[in-house]
Amino acid sequence: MPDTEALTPRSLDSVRVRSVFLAMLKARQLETKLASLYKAGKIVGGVYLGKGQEAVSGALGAALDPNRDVFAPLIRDQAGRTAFGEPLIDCTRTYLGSVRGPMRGRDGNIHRGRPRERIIAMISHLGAEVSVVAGHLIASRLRGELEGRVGATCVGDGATSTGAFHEGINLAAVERLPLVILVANNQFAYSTPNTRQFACDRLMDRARGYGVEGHEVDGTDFLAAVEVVGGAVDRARAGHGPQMVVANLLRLTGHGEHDDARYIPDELRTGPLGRDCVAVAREQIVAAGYAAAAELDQWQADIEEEVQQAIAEAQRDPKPDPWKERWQALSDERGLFGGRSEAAEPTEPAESAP
Amino acid sequence: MPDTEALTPRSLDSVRVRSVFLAMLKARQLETKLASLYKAGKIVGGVYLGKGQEAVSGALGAALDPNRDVFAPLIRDQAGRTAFGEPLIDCTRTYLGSVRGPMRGRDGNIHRGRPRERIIAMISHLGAEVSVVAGHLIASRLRGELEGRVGATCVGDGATSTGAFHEGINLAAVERLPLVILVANNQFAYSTPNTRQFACDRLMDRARGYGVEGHEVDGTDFLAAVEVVGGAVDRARAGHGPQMVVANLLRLTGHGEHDDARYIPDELRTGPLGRDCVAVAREQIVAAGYAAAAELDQWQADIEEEVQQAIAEAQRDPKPDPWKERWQALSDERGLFGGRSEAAEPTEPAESAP
Amino acid sequence: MSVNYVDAILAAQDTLLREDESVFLYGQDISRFGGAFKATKGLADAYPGRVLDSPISEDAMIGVAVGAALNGMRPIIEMQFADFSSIAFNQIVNQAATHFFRTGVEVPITVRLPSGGTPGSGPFHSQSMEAIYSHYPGLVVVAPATVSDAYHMLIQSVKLDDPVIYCEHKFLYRWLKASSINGDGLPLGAARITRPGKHATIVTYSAMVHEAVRAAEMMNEESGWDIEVVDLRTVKPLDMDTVLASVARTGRLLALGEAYPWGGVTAEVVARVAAEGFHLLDAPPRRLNSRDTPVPYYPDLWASHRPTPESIRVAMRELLSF
Amino acid sequence: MSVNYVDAILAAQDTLLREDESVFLYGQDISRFGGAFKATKGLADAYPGRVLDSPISEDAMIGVAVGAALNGMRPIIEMQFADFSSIAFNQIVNQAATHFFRTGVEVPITVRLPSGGTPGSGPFHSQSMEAIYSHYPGLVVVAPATVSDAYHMLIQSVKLDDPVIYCEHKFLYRWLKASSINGDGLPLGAARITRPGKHATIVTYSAMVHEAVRAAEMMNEESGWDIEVVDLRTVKPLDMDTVLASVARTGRLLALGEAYPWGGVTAEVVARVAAEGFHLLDAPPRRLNSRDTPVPYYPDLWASHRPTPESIRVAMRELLSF
Ligand SMILES: Cc1ncc(C[n+]2csc(CCOP(=O)(O)OP(=O)(O)O)c2C)c(N)n1
Ligand SMILES: Cc1ncc(C[n+]2csc(CCOP(=O)(O)OP(=O)(O)O)c2C)c(N)n1
Ligand SMILES: [Mg+2]
Ligand SMILES: [Mg+2]
Repeated sequence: MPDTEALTPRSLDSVRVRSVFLAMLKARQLETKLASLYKAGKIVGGVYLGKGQEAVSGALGAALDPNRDVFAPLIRDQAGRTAFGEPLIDCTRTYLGSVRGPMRGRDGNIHRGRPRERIIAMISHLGAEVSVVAGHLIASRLRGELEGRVGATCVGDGATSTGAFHEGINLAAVERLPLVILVANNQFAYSTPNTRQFACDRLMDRARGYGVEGHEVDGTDFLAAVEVVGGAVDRARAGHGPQMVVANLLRLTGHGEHDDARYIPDELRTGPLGRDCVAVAREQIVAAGYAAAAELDQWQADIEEEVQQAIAEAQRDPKPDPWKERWQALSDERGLFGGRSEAAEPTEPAESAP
Repeated sequence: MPDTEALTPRSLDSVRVRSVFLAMLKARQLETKLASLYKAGKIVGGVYLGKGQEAVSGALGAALDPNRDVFAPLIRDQAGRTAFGEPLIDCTRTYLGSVRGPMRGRDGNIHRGRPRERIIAMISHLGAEVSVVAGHLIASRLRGELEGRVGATCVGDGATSTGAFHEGINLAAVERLPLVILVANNQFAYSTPNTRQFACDRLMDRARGYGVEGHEVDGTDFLAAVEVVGGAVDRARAGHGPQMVVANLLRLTGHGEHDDARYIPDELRTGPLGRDCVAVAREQIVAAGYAAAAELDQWQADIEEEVQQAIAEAQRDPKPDPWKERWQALSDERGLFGGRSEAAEPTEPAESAP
Repeated sequence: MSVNYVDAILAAQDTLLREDESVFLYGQDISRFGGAFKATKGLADAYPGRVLDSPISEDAMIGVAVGAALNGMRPIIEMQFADFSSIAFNQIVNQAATHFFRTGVEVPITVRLPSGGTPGSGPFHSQSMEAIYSHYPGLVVVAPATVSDAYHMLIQSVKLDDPVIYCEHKFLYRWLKASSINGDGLPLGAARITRPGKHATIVTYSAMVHEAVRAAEMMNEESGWDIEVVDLRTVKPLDMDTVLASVARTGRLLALGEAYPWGGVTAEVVARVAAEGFHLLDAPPRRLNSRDTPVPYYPDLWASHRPTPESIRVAMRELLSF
Repeated sequence: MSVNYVDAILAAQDTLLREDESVFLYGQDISRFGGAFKATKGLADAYPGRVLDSPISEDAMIGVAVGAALNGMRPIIEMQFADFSSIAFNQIVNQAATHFFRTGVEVPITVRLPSGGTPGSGPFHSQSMEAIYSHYPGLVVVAPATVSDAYHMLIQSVKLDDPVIYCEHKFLYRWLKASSINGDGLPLGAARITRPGKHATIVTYSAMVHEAVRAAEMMNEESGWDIEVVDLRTVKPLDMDTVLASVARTGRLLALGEAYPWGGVTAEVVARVAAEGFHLLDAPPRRLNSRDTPVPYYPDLWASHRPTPESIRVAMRELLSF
């Protein structure tokens, strides 16, 4: 099995290209606001952005089918989440602690999901979602429903050093699952550069060792990202087993917004990996005629509105009240005690995704 | 870095060849007796043999320098231990629970070592020793004593699926440590065949993904084993970073002596992997003139004696007495409580290795 | 015909697989081989494709279970030994246990832990990890002591919508036999009075129930003491009603367990009785656990590392003489 | 000039690196970056080659520490957050903790766990794991509550020949300041009476010492109660002499902790006082822990998930009214 299975070159579907870019714009806009809210002290804990990684993340989210695929986004996947269909307000509600958000103030920032709608709610421990997505797919297979479905998750360069990543991808390969793992190699794990994280020439070299197909892409090159990531999803869906996509790029902000990322050398920032994929995308889209510049400007304006509304609404939302909270980690305590405890879950129902 | 860096072909050193074979014979003989003792109910818990794996294991132990290298043998490394210098009686004492053994009855069978003499005492959890050996080497480097030293450990095909293995080898690669990892691919992990353990064509393909040099060898071919394993140790010692050696072979017995290994198909047993490396070695040695058949017969007789003595002595040894045991998991409780507890460790000192 | 403890576990899994299509089994060597202890023997043939061998990847095994549970299944994971669940610790306590609280979505997985010591099993094949998992919110932890409980509690565990850590005792696997599997209708979470008595209460669980009963019988024969033995069955959550009612009758408590002495079930039981039933106690409550060292290999050491009928009687005599 | 809690940790590591060549530091982002909390700031430059960045491999990080310790070193491992030590759980409890008992050879490693909650840190960056590690034989577990203890206990931990789990509280890092680092000569394993009193004893540790003192001061002002606060400092082994002496004076005990309620330090303290000091108690001993759920993200939820001066006062009033 070749590492660099050439993806059938094809002219990219215009709907796909546009939908990826739309998600990227929304993510960028939303995250810019989140950063401001953090600086203004309106968000506590931390804010983690995907700035610079929108192209590959969005390309993945857009290639998935929200009606049947399962997706475990990670730290820097606002674009992928949006493309997959997570409403923006899930993000703002989670950051701001609204009881109407999917996490109801119990968990925050990027630790959100809608498991019933097949968006896995990540835990912090890196690498841990790979096997969860594998299990989700195994369940579909056991029911005879796997055909045509795909699971996807994202990790960073740093997360490839975790045992969880290794166990998960190896297991997925053994089971030959339609799992796409997008490795966003942004050159750093927090402050730690690739040189202190792994010693192989290219992370893509791992693919052969797992017996999965591997693909490498310049994550700053929008059209390439859409093509390569989309192609990997197609191959997984077509039954070629797990796909590992390594995207080379740079995080264009700190690890979190508390971090000035001074450890990233200027040469990198000003080099090819430092290109802003959103700017590149805009140029490529206009140049290739997927959309006119004026249309994109209009998108930008519409998004501004949408983002503003997602923030305003989440800010107005009720926040959790410790006195009303059901302090209960088990769902089934009723069953367990034959009715001794009777509280129902949740107190204030989260709104469901459209 | 090429995966299959060709090892400089050389005529094998006769002293090395003979020492490997001697260790193999001792291991085979000792383990045969252990199996009998187990069947006779004289050993409780379990007996785990290296039958069929003696060539690669012995080749590794003999290539290491017991005066400076560190070795973490695993389940099936009686030959490697013996070649490295672990006295046979450490084995019998540990299996029989003698207080004079290095584990003093506190741990058993293959869970033994002499950490002060750089034989790591494995825990059961597979993969866990890789990083321990790495840490040992890092300590030598910190003191400026790493030059010329090597660390080595063994794992099975099954252990390559552990997160611990992955984290350990990756870290060793990042630190470019002189670590040799011998993967004895005996086709099964307990009853689980390779097909349910990994999906790559060859485990050796992992080496490139870690950025380490990889070598593959037919573990039933004695001379090849001595050459390839010895060559990997030489390359590690010479500063070429971690070396991963994958040896293909078959376990010629059960997982433990309780296991009849019926799950191993006859084709495998009677095929090339089913060859007995001890028989192959004998033929090769005689054919190449490293030793005459009569001399080897004499070795066999001498070993019989030595093994018998190691068993007899361990059987005569005092066994642990719960009433005399120091039930204390901390070494330093005295320091911690300013002298409140005063027991010294150990009650009955283990004899030290020659 | 008799049925032993491990047969009951096998039978429960058979029942579950037969009656519920969402049940499947995942673990090392559990398929054709039938598992290290034969607790899944024959199931791979009876339920093709639903009993899967995993790689040696405990962390991923629990990840798989969680993912499958989120997709409508009720997986049972066999750890080859409880001790190896240390590798899956993160997925159990952080992924599975927190999920319902965080998202409102249940994770109905059952993790079978072959627990406890046997002669010669040594430091890494003998551990009792119930205290570790009980500490974490979001897990139910059970530890059946009888053949029938082994059966019913496994079925109940799998039916529960929360993650359950099912601690099965290896020493009981073949040693403990019953003429048949009976039900007494007790739900998970309810303790049982295994041996009624009036002079003192031993609260315990799993294999130690049998050592406690043996000690109680001996003390009855030797000196007429009548000791009540309470089998907790579920260690998290604890059935304090039954425990307190027993202590109310006897006035004396020994909390007994095979796990390490610091913290754990005996500490929780004594602390809760002291707090909630202080006035019921006629004597200081006592605890008896294993020694505070790893579990030793050599059978004589092992046997006196854990509580024995003898050490239980010593503790009880001191308790009764107060 | 004042020195805060995290400065003290930095200073202790500086002292250790300066005075002992066998000390080195290993952890994620601890080298030039100085660590997520800046607890190693400047050390990489001051001690070239002795402060090493690790990959994101907690299991291997502890393996490295054990291997290095077996080869004569005294490594200090920084976990980025205590919560991530769940990945290293196996290496800590099975490799490091068992080694001395099994082989007679010491493993002098120190694992620094940035522990406890802060507003907005959520379920996976807030955990208190002292109960988990204390359960296992072979580990020493400490949890300093003061700036000076943070300094001295880290130095003592690294000097100890056994593996030490050093739980440092993130909330105290910059919030807790002292004018300078003082020593009171207390060894590891000894508790301290932080606030002498006569009506009741609060036994606690780490950040909760400060909440207990605050509650005690309030109760003194409000109604003249004089509450003694005992800071355990070391949670395994426990200094029961100091605890029992305090309970002997006051007759009343509240065990207080920020960790999850099932098992843990408060259970062990109450169980041991009930067993060893039953006659000293004038009222049922009480416990106050966090709620039995994961630690929530939203600051208001977080604040009432852990004990507060208010909830401590409620518990104390009930204790005193008995
Ligand atoms: C197991 C584990 N260890 C440590 C951390 C703390 N941590 C959070 S993000 C991060 C860096 C992640 O780097 P990478 O995987 O490259 O992703 P990136 O942040 O660059 O997108 C670290 C160390 C964690 N979340 N999980
Ligand atoms: C982490 C872990 N999980 C499970 C086990 C139980 N176990 C002991 S040996 C073994 C099979 C090992 O297979 P392999 O690594 O191929 O070595 P081999 O026995 O074939 O030499 C298993 C599953 C273990 N020791 N450690
Ligand atoms: Mg990164
Ligand atoms: Mg094998």
